[in-house]
Amino acid sequence: MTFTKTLALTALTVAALANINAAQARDQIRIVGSSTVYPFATAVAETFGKTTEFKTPVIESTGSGGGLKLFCAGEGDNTPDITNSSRAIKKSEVDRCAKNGVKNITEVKIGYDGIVFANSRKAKPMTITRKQLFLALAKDVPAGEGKLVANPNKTWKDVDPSLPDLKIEVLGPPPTSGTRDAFAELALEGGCKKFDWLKAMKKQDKNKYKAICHSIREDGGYVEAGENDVLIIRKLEANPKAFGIFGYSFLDQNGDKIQGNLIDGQEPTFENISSGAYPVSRSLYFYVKNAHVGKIAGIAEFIQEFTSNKAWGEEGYLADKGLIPMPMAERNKFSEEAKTQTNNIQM
Amino acid sequence: MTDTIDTSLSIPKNTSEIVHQGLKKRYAAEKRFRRYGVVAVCVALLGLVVLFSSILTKGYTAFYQTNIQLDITFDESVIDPKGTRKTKDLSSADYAALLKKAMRTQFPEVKTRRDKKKLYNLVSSTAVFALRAKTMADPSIIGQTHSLWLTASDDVDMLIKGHIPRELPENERRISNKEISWVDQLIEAGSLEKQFNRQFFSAGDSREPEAAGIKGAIIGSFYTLLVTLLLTFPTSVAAAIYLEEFAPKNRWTAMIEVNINNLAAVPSIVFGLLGLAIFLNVMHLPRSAPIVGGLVLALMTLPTIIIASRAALKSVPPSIRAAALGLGATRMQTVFHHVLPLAMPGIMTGTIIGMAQALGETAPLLMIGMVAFIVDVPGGPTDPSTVLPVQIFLWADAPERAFVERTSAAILVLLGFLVSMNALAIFLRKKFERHW
Amino acid sequence: MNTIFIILALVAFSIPAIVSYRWRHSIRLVANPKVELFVRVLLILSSLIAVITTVGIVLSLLFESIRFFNLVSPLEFLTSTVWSPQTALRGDQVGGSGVFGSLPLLAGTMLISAIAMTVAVPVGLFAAIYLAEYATPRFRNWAKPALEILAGVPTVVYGFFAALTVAPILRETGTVLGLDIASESALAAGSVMGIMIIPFVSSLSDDVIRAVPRSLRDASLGLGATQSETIRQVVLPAALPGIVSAVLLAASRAIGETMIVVMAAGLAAKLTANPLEAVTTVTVQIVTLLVGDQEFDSAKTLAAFALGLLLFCVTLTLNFIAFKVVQRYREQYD
Amino acid sequence: MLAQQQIDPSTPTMGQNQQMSIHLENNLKVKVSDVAVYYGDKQALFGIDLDIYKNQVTALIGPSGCGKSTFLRCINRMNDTIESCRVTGSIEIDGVNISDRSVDVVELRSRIGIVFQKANPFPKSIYDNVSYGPRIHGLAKDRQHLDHIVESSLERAGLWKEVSDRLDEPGTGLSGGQQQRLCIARTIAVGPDVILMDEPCSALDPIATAKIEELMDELRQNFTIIIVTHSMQQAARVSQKTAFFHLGKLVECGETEQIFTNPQDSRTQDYITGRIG
Repeated sequence: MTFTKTLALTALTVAALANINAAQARDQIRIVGSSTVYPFATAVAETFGKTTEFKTPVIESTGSGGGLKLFCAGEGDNTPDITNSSRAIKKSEVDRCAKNGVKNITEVKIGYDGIVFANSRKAKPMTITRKQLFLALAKDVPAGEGKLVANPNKTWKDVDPSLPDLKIEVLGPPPTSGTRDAFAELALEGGCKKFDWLKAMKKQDKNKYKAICHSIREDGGYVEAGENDVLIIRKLEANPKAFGIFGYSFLDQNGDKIQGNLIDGQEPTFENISSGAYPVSRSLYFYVKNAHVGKIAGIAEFIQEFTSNKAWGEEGYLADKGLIPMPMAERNKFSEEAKTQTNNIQM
Repeated sequence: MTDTIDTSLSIPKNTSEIVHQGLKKRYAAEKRFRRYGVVAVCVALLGLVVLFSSILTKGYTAFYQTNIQLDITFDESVIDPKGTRKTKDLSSADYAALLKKAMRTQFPEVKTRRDKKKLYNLVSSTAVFALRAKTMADPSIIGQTHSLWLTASDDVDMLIKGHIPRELPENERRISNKEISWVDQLIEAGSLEKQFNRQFFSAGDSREPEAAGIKGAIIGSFYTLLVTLLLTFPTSVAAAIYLEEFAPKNRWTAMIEVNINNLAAVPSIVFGLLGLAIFLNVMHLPRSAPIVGGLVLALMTLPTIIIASRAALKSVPPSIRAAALGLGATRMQTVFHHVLPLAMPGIMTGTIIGMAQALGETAPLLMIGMVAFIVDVPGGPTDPSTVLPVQIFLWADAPERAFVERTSAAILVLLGFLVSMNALAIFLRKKFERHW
Repeated sequence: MNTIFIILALVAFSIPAIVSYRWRHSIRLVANPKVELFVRVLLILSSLIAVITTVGIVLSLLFESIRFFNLVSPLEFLTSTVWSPQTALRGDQVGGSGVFGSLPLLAGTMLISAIAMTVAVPVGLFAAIYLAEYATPRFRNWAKPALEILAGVPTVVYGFFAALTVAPILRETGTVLGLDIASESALAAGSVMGIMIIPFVSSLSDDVIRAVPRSLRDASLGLGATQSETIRQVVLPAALPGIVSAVLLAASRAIGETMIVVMAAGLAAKLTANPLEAVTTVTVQIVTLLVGDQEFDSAKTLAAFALGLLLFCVTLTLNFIAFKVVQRYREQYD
Repeated sequence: MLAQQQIDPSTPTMGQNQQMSIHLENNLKVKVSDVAVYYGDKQALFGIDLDIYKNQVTALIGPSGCGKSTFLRCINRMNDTIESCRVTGSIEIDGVNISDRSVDVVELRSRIGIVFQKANPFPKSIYDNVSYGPRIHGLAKDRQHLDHIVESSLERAGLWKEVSDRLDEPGTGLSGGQQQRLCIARTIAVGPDVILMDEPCSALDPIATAKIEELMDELRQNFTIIIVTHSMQQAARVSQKTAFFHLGKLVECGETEQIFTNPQDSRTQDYITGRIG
């Protein structure tokens, strides 16, 4: 009867619907990770998509920490193939990956990024040292030998009389961000080390040393402005009294609105960062899940595009986006290792 | 009789006088009150006007794009030195070299490396893709010289459109004096023009604002709404029919009703949380896919359409039901043969309005990963894609100045869709409006 | 699988055509009890979907929230005045202490909603009064849909408008007046949100004002009251329950609104009543906690669900009250 | 529009009326000449001429839809509230043409009260219902005075005894007849000269009707009353003058007794004998 037919048809459609979930292999690369690497990765992805027969990779900006978390959740279609990171993968993350069955990861370093301490062009530039930054932004600051107090500094002048009498208001990324990690490591720890007793502590109690040197104040002087660096720039533009912490590429893109301040006497310029003179600069990476190479179409070709000279070279389009290229020799090394997937992270 | 009234209980005797004295004040109050009303309506309408005009003035320029005309020589020695004409070779050829050469020919006086780099940057970095596509489509072009209009870079575009004022000091402007002089030369030669921005409607997202388009987002929105419609329309009409025509009036149906009303007022982001927790984390449906977005939006629009459908069913007079039942039709037949067809226009109107609401929704889709950078136009509801409002959200956050204009233009397109959907709903209502 | 879907879609869309064709051309429309039963069951199931959705929402929120409350005490969540979700994400990372007090978020939400309501309630109410009582039918027919457009504009558009147009204007004005207005001030987000919810107040109020029986107006006018006296002393008190519920619904809309605040409000949780400062809201935090880091095990992401639950409860309560008020109002006039 | 026209101080107000409670047949209160009413393009009333005298009850009768309610509503310009309604001709009250734009409706309505067909107490307490008029017009000097006004109005409307102990209860809680008397009390409280009644008993049972009719007779001492009724018996019982309307025209007007016993027009005859209606 018609009714039975209808029923059968319904059953069929339901079965078909259920089938949708039984996924075929993905034909599109999925990338997650750092918001600092995001502009570079998207630029490569777009070029890759438009100049090859492969689909354009899908990229989500999740922050380095979030990206590595998703990346290390396991292998398979529902996990990303590549994660961008604005810092090297940490031991704990490697362990987590291994625990979830992600045992084979290739690390590719793509270049450098300086972390700038910037403010609005409408305001006066400020010259600052890493030690001053530490004193202004750390959660606890040393008060004499071996003693710590909760950061009492309210204005820059409190930190150092040579600095202006302005409320300390620094907009920076949250702890999920690689930029934040790098800033803590390079700038704060750099300043922290200037205190001899703290430097000495490093050898005795590394964890405590890190806890002191990397903790950022939570009493309002440091404002977590989210992963979105663009937002920080907009806020700085609007509030000339505030300072912001973000990657050099954003300074490069917005040089008409904001200015990078000198840290330890060094100006955040392309040349200074590239040469290593600017103290707060870091390497940028992406990580590839080796097990996905060959399964998901185009990963090898994508890596090749990323590591080609027309992308990450001195004249490449990534340099236009603000990436600071590695020297030729280093580029060749990473490019080769990426191709052969030999730069595996030790599990 | 008069003496039965207690004279100490006075009724106003000189009403007229007192009223007359108070009139001026009362009319002043009346006028004031009325003025508040006028002001309120004006404020609300002003809000509307300011909103629309600010977006319109920011966005209309995006429908035009600055293009540069260049004489490109498709030099065989550059593109296909081996002369194979094979797709593989053509695919990976250095088309940028063609462009650079054309630029150098146009501006022979530019010599230094730095200046040359700046010069090349006048044309969008995506123009290369256009040259590649052209060559791949018709390899016979190799060896010929063609005068082509190529997309200018966003900085040039912004300069031409006046978003980068020429009066700014050079160090505060993203485009140098030298570059401006080249642009002026091009304008003089008639090879720099604002033309209709076809790419905006035919391309997917891009990192380069001048190449970014909304096609991917529109198709993504289309698939998402398709999924929403397929899921929500039958279920909500069925639910409305049950509740309005069949359900006994008891505590259970009352609970369902209260439930539907409450669901209609649940913040949309909560539906996003539901989608994340259940569709992604429990059911493992693909991230960033219209199918998940559609599911979430279907649940969200369900109450809207149920409520509208019930109202439409309710408006069918009982006499129609009585007539059918009187002829011996079953209740089911009565409903499906008579009541439902008559209620259909109302249901359609409600559905369109619900769909319009779903089209503009952003927050729940952020929760299910539809905020990725997706260039390719999705081919179906399981491909990763974004939707128009999320694309707007993404562009609103992009650093490039030119994206402000694109964002506004995308908003205009979105509003265009919404207005036409609502106009359709009004049209349907007007056309099929029945007075019983 | 996309092809399967498209075929399914085509089938689904052709069903009504097939059915109506059959209905028009077949000569027998005899009822089939089996079909009727089947259809009836389908209808009942459909009406249960709304209930299932609600249960799904509650369960998914509750389930994750319980896991969150295993890590963070509910007492802290509800009473602590500090919101600083900086728990370390990895063992070797030194994050902040991670304090999850929802009060500053609620306070921020309330501040922005209050600003929105200060804009929307007077404007919406007076607009409703004007349209219902004073305006000519022609103006009304034109202005009411125009106002309703405001409710149909996607919130992401308002967010863009607030962040790029209103906030800078406010800031500039502040500078001229010598006020320090944050670029993510609660005022910018709140006032734009206020514009958005004007029609929620005005449309519903307009309906209830018009539902006040004409006889009451006649009675008052017949006594010599002016129109505004009639409105203030007779019409509005009679319509009050409806207006109250309109306002409550608008408030619940404001509290649950996400995109405007995500784009125009701040991220720093602050306990302040100063509308010129930047505050953050519950919805902003949900988005920030979830967009970017979707793993399901840290207190941070779980906190988003706890916040979602909180939001759900608050709006549900408001809706429930509004619903009850309207119900009593209906009883009075039906 | 503010009333520019000065109220003639010689205008007899309530108090004076009370003093001269003697019937003066030639004491003309309302003079209606050539009034026509249009609703949009449709004409509802045609050239009405009618004189209404003080301290009398004038009944307007006629079949439904004949325009008697429309006419009644012209007298205190309630028709102003209907968008499409247009009134021509003149209605003079105490010699002043109230259709004149310079006449203020608020002031006019404070002098010409109206009671509607269906009792329409405000959803407020009994006290608030009665005190509403005096309060908006600012008639009471103080709280005590207001209490007095309320009490005496309720007293006059014959409701005081029934409600004196529950003034705080909502007026909507009273029975139909009580509600209508409350509305009358509300109207009296302003202290008008003329009370218009638009089929005040049509929704009431015979006992309540009887009470209101009794009340009207009492009120006649102090007010000029114009009542629209569809009941000829009622008109015969309560009124001194009767006007018969038919199809928007005033057919005949005269002493009630004369109209009912010796109508001049055949249509009146037909109506009172039940042949049309």
